[in-house]
Amino acid sequence: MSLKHVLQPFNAWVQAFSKPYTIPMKDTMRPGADRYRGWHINDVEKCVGCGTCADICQNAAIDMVPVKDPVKGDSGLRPKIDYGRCCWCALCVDVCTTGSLGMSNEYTWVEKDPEKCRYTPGVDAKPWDGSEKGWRQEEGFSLIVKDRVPMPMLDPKERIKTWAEVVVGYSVEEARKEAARCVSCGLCVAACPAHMHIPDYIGAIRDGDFEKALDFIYDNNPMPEMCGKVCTRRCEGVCSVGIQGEPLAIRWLKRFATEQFEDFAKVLHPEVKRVGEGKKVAVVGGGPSGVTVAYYLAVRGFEVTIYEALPQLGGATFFGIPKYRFPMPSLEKQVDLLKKAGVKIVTDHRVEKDEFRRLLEENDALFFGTGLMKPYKLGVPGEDLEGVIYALDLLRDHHVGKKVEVGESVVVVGGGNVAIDASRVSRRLGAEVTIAYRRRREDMPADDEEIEDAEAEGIELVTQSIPLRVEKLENGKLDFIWGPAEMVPPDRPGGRPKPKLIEGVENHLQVDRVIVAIGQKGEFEWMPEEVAEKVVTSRGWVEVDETGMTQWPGIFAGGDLVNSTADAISAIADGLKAVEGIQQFTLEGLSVSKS
Amino acid sequence: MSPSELSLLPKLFWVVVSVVGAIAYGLVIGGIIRKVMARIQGRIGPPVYQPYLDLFKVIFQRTATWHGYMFYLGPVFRAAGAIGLFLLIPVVFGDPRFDNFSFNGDLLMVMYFMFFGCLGMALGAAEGGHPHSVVAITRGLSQMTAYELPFSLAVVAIAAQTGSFSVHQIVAAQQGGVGHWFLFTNPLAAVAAFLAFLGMNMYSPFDIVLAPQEIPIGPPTEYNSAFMSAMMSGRAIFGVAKCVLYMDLFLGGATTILAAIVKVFFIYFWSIFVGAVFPRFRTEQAVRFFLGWPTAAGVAAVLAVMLF
Amino acid sequence: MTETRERSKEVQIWFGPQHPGITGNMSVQTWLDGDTLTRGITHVGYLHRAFEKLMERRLYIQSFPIVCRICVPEPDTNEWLLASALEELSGLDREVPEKARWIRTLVLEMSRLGAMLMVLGGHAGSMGLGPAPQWMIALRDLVLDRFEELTGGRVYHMYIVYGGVRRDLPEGFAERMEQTLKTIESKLPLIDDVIFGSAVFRKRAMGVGVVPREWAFEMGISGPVIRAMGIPKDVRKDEPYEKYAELDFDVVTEEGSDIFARAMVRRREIQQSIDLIRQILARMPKEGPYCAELPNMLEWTIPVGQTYVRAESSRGEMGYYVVTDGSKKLRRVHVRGPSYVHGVSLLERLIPGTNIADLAPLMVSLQVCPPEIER
Amino acid sequence: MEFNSIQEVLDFAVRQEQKAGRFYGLMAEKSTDVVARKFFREMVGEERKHEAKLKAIKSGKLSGFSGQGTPQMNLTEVLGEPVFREDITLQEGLIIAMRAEKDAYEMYEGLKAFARDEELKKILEGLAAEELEHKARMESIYDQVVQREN
Repeated sequence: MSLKHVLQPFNAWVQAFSKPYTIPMKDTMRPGADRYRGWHINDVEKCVGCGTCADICQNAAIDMVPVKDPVKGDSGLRPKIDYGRCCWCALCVDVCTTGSLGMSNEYTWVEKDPEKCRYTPGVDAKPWDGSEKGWRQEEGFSLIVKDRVPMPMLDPKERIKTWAEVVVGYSVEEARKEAARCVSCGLCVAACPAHMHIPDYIGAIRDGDFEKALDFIYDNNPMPEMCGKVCTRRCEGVCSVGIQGEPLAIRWLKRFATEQFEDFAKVLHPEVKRVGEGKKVAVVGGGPSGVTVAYYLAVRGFEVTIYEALPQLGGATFFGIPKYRFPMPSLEKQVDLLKKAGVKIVTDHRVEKDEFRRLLEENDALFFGTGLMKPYKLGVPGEDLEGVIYALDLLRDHHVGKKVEVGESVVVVGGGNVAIDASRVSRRLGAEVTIAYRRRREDMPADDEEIEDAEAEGIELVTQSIPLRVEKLENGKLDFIWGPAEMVPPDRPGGRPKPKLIEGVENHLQVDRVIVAIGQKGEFEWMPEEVAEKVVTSRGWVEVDETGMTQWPGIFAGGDLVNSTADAISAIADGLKAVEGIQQFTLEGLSVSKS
Repeated sequence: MSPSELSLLPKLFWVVVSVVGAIAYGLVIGGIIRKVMARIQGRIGPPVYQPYLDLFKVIFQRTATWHGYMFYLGPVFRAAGAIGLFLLIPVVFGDPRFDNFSFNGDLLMVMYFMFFGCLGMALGAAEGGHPHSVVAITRGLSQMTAYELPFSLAVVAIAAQTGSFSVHQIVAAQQGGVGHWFLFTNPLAAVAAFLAFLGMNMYSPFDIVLAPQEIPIGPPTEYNSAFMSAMMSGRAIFGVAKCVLYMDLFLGGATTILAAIVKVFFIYFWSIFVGAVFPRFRTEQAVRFFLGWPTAAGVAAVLAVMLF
Repeated sequence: MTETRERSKEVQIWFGPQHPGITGNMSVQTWLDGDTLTRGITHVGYLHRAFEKLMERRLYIQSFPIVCRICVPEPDTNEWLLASALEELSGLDREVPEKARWIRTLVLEMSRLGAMLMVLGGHAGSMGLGPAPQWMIALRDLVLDRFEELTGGRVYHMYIVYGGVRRDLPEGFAERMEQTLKTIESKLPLIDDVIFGSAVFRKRAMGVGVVPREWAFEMGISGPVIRAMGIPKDVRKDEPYEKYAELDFDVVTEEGSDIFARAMVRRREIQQSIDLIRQILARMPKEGPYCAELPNMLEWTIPVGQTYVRAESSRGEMGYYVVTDGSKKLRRVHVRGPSYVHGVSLLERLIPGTNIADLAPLMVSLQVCPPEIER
Repeated sequence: MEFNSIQEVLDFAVRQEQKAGRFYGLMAEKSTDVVARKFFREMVGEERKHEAKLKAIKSGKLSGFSGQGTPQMNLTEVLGEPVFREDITLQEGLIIAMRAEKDAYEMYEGLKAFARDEELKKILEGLAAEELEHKARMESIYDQVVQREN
């Protein structure tokens, strides 16, 4: 024990005269670091309630609780965080698809009531709401993959020369890579009219089990290859991955799954339940809704017959959709399965009034989904001139193999998918095409992708143009006269803005054909008076209850006639609804609405 | 003025006052020490009145254990020993109010009382049955026997120098200036006694009784509530009493309360000054320490008095 | 009969789990004869959270907030080990950017610094010394401040993740880090005075808790314990990972193999870490990504495989044995922490003949981290 | 035509609505298209509602007209002038209805010029605005039903 070692420690007393390390109690409100992981904040307006945060939370500290009514693409749920479990790892923030979730740099929170330590950030007001600092998502680090695997497509210059499919389709690697981007939030399921099992089949594709994927797909869609190619894909519109990145290519993945198999019957083994044995159902109209009803009733043991006026089933998807989007073999594949499921198919047969009455007698239930087969007219002077044709007629004639002439230049009036299809078909027939649309580009009901494809193919778009009249010129061409429009706000919030004609200006367009595609309507001439009187509304639609049944007990309806969106997937959804309704009606003899 | 000048009742009154004052001051010293300790450790530390808060907190707590009467008498013995010790030493020399019960030969009694408190504590804590208490007590008694030796030698040296075992007379012998203090007139005895004081006050490196890292707090492990408060106030008054004794023995006593307060504080602070910067000795190291240099100094002091 | 009499002399004492001298949430059951321990048994299980099992029920990304809890004072080694094991098995290691590797090395070294500061304080604290441990904790807090601004958390950083790290260095980080290092360095001489220059500390630490050299490899001892025997064993040198191969440092060794030598190794490694952090910050690339492009973490699968990765933590060699089965979850993780060797096998062998007062300093010097034992 | 009192104007308006109602009723009877028929029937009901409203105003139960400032789309001006046939369609029916409302509006606007009394003028203005709103509604329906994709 040397003296040095006895004395040296006394140096410690030096510290007694320096500033202490600790800070007084009143200073404990030291702010956290700029990216401190403190209490959560959530921008509830930005949040869509996808639940990815709850999925990734390894402590299960996050519950998704309902806080508002779901709107489009929003589950109405918001994360509620239990701070008894939270470990402040901030994975929830990093995985957040919208970037709405963040963490404040708040250290302390004192609360007497332990229940309050479970709160919904952004809904339950807290002092740190709106905190500028704290942990946020940052460029360069993402737990989800934001970029989509690009879909190979034909070059626009090439594709206008041919009727070949524009979209080439994913390879197995590409599809599995794309499928692996899914976060399984399920917002798409809610958005899909048919509520297809999207995360499930995407998961099966990701795992490489394509049979299982097809099984999931066929559970509630008997025309998946059609949907995989031409669906309006509302699912992708709400896809949570698409909020900050590109949405999952849900449609292409479905397409991929269906394209893996030549014959669906070989892989699908729907369990035929004999619940409907002995019950007969007639289906009038072989469109998507009719096919849906027929297929799912058939696999439940019902005896189903489809009556179709055209030579092929498929309805609008057969005669309306051009082959470069939806080739015939794809349709035939699906119809084949229908036949193998035991559905009797009568094509080229238009049901008329008396036969309808007879079918009503002979069958336990009747479903009709005859669609919107007739075009609405332009309603302007000169419409009856030769050369003014209707897009529906053009497409139908083209698909059943009739020769169609469009001349060198055409103007297509309308902005829906029908208008785009007619334009692109005309383009492939060799015409210069102009689309005249009354509203703005962003208001067009057609798919964005379709519009872009059309423009890529050299189709000109003239928006805010109101057709005034059509005149015949001396050189045999038509003079399409239109006036410019200004936009006035819609009547109700969320409605379409209205175009209003600016009077006094007239523009002229010389064309060979004016193709009208402003809208379609149903026709009811084939229907017995007494039935039509009961089921048809004053707007030309058919009203059904939640089981798909019309005012006439035993008659069910679906498809474009019934729903307001007029797309194939909604028709399939109608069909699914009617399947349940018909089963209930025929087996239990009652309907929900009447009970 | 002599002690006999006050009749019994006023005397009792002043005794109570001085005991309460000693406890209060002991607690304040405790608070100051905690604050100083905190500063050397780089902390702000608790407020000076923190020991009061602690004391009142434990007073109002209830106990739910039962370890036998002896166990609960432990703190009482300790407090009694401390108070007994305190009452035998004159706090303010020449003031009948704070003269306490000093009498001829009281120094022997003082030595006894210093031991008494610890023994009582030992008996009580052992009754608790907690092995930590037992270990702590064996350690404490070993250390106590060790530091008793230099302390006793120092006391003997001083008694021999004064020719009396009365604290009163020892104080009286030192009056007349700083130079008359035994601290300076008998430095060897002072060294022995002040080194022994380190062990007596049980701060590092001699805190082997409490030794939180080894035998968590030792005897107080099992004590709680009012017993804890008895221990705390006992410790407060014991600390003050020891310092008063040292003051009387080596620093010439005190003639005013203020002088007593200042001197007591500095004597107490001595153990902190050392304790704050050293780790703890092991038991046998502590024993060996006291039997080394301090004892040698004590023996030297006695020899010096004998010889010169 | 004799044995019974021998036994009756013994007092059984539980050291922990609620004990200020224990190095964490474990306990040692000891038998005391006088002041000397005759034997001891390490008991664990007081904070058993089944980390390894938990991970088998979690996605890969969900496992990563778990591993940091295997060692509270030094979580980053665990994060790095799991990340690097899974990167190796998934092939993601080829995509870890240069900058991420530098930041990871920085974080590992910072965490070593923090842990060393704390444990050196523990050395003195376990012997009842007041000031130095408090200063060390305060200095460690300065390191934690840097961690806070870098990783967003003070203690559980959850920062090193598959493919890189979670965030870039904040603006002006290097300057503030340098400031912190300077503060720590300025305090070190005082700490030397109070700990290594203290007569009592030397008396207590020298020649106490000697681990015989022949046990070194027989028991798989690592870290400061083995380096205090004079054996230069350090994973950072023996099998360099991340950027350690490019850094300039020597393995610290001391002779004596007692508590004092181990404390001295730690003291010198504090200086070593400070130097390393300076080197890293000087060579850190300014630009570039800090994390590879990650796959969708909710669905990430890793092909079948198994690997063992190791790293030098402040306590010694940490290793992770990881098995994947091609699914979204880990098949098996085995955490090889130095604490099992040090806190169970070695400690139980060292206890007989130890003074009860030396048990706490001994445990601290072995640097036992109980969660590592009961993963 | 000249009016002397508000009561007279309102009586006239009621008669106009009744006339319109009879007109739609006739068309509903004669048309063969089920949708058009239903639409005309609906229009009969609409006109009855208008009639009731006017009567309520007349008897003082309602204080005034509503529907000022509905944005106009001016569809009526663009579209052709269909005539009634037995197989009239909903589209043509809507155009006819739009035109009828427009005619009514123009009539009240015209009458306003003759009105000397401020009170009368106000009533006629209200009636005109009401008809204009009906027209806008018809146009809205047309826009939603017929021009769904335009």
